[in-house]
Amino acid sequence: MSEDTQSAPDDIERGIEATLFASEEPLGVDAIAAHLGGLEKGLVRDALIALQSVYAARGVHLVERGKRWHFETAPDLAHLLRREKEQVRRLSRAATEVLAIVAYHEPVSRAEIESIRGVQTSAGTLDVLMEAGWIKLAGRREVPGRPVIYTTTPEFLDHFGLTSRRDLPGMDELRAAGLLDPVDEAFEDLIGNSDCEAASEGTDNTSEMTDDADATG
Amino acid sequence: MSEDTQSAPDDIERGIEATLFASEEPLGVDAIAAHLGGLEKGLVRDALIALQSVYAARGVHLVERGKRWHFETAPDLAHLLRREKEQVRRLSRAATEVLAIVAYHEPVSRAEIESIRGVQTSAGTLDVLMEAGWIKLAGRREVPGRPVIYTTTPEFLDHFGLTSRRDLPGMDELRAAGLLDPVDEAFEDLIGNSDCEAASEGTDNTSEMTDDADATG
Amino acid sequence: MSDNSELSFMLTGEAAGAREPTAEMPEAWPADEVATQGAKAGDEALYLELDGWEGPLDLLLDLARRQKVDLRSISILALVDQYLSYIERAQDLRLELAADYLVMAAWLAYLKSAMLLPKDEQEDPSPEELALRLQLRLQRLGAMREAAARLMGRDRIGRDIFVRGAPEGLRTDRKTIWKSDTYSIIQAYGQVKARTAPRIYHVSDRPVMTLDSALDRVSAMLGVTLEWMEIRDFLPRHAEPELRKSALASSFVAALELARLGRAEIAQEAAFSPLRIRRLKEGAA
Repeated sequence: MSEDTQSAPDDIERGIEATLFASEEPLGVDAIAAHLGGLEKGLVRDALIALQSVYAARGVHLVERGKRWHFETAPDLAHLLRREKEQVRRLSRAATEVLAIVAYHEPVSRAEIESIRGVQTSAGTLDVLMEAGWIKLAGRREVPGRPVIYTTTPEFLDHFGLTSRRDLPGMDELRAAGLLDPVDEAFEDLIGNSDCEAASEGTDNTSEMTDDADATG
Repeated sequence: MSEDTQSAPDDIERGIEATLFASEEPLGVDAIAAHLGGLEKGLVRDALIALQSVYAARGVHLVERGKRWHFETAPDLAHLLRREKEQVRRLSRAATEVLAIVAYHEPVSRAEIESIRGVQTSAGTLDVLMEAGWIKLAGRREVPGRPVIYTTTPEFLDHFGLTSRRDLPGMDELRAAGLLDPVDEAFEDLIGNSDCEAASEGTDNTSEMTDDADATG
Repeated sequence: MSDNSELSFMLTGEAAGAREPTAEMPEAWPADEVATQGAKAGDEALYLELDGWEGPLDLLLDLARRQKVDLRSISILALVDQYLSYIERAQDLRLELAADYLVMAAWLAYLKSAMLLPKDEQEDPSPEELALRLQLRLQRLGAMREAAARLMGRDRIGRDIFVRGAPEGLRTDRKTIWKSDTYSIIQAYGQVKARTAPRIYHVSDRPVMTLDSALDRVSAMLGVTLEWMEIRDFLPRHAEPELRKSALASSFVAALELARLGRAEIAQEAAFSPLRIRRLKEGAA
């Protein structure tokens, strides 16, 4: 096409359209003109403006950014580029225990959680709870080592239908409900599940369960 | 949908337009429908047809290749866009022939390919075509020896601008002329008797296409 | 197949001229280059590059094409002659030929002689049938070769047609919604507490009669009388049930031991009937 100044604007438009579409980067008027065989820049500019209005109502827009032109998804459709797919998963037993300990003892450090649980707690477990939005970092405790401490969040109360942490049953109520009886079954569950973690140390059968491996459990 | 690109496209069209523009690979109706939040497939199909006609006159076309859709530059603009450094894989003559045989006869076994070409096919030839993503293993034929069979891929149709295998150049003529039928079959048709099997035995090079006559798929 | 690339030689006086380029191939095939050079060199000289042919069938197809007629009306006899003369020349030049070229040559020579025989002397299968099969094969190969050329000549993505240069890409982020409930938390807390609560273990001192004391006791009691005694007579009276159980077991083992030593004998009328024991007099056994 190129030198033919008689060519209908439509042909120039088409050429520009294809060029910008196929280009790996935005192109300036000069680059477009050169690419189309030395087209007059005024023509290119006019065609770009015309194209821009052709595409204005469409799902794809022709836009100028810093004197360079390119096609992009219409701003109101940007959500189509990144879709979120939600997936509901049940909290693992390890995460549930940690959450319970934070809820009953907050603010609490990781070392304290571990000492209450009697097993090590993987960083992933706390991550999951923070990702769920149920616990949060709440500063550091002013003791040697200045450990990070955790507390529950308002979302936690929300999700579990609690007005405040005081709604959680106390030790006496737990005992009355039989929840403090040594639960062989629960213990065996723990042992049975723990072999999914390669890192179970020594003879400690109660070692941490991995969250990733067992989160749906 | 009228051909008038100025008329406001509906939301489905705009969504499909944006999705296909942004996608790194061609998308089928199912994938588009799923991406747009579980749209009814009929609606997607209708919108695709409408969009196709909107773009028919433009420098970018909407095309269907092997049941997957994508935008590409208009073929008549090839002269403007052709890149200096060839991005297209150069194929050996053997590879081109093998590719054509797979495309026109699929599914086809290696023995069938060799019987048409009259020469052994080096493993490298099939490898090159598989690496290019144009042919793939498609299981085994349930005949003695259970030979592996090959078919073309959607990427093959895509690369060569074919909507489906029916679009293969000369496909109808070749089929009508019986040139896709195995030699034995064509021979029997011509001779009109069935005791010709004996003819092909023991003599060698003119030997028959392999046992299965359904190579034309 | 014919991968002996040194097979490049010159044939003179080949009137048929240089090899035609196969169809309108848009791709430059390295294998064709020598043949193309041959064409440039003129009709007098032909560079025959066997490597340029993908086997004998390919060579035959090429020769058939030179008849410049539809493959359906080629002269098989002429074709056979051409092929044989190629092979002959190659052999005159003492070139090593791939085996399948020679096999094809032998077969074609056979076909030729059969075709020259009077009809009634022809064997079965008839040479016409064999020739027809050869022709059909050439047609099929020719068809595929043309199809390949047309395929390669199409507008191709990345060469003539382009897809979007910089697609934004579609991403699906998987977001996990975690689910739990209050009971799970309370139960888990109870379990943690129960699991980690200090425990006290009691080791109870259970009353037992050791084998040694049973042995002493049984032999002492047997010394009193020569009469049969039931085993329960040996057990301590008024003992609590647990001790009686232990005493019974130990006394039974003690009785077996004494019987083994020849100091006592054991009798039982029937299964589950009382077990009786008495002392054996010294030297009586």
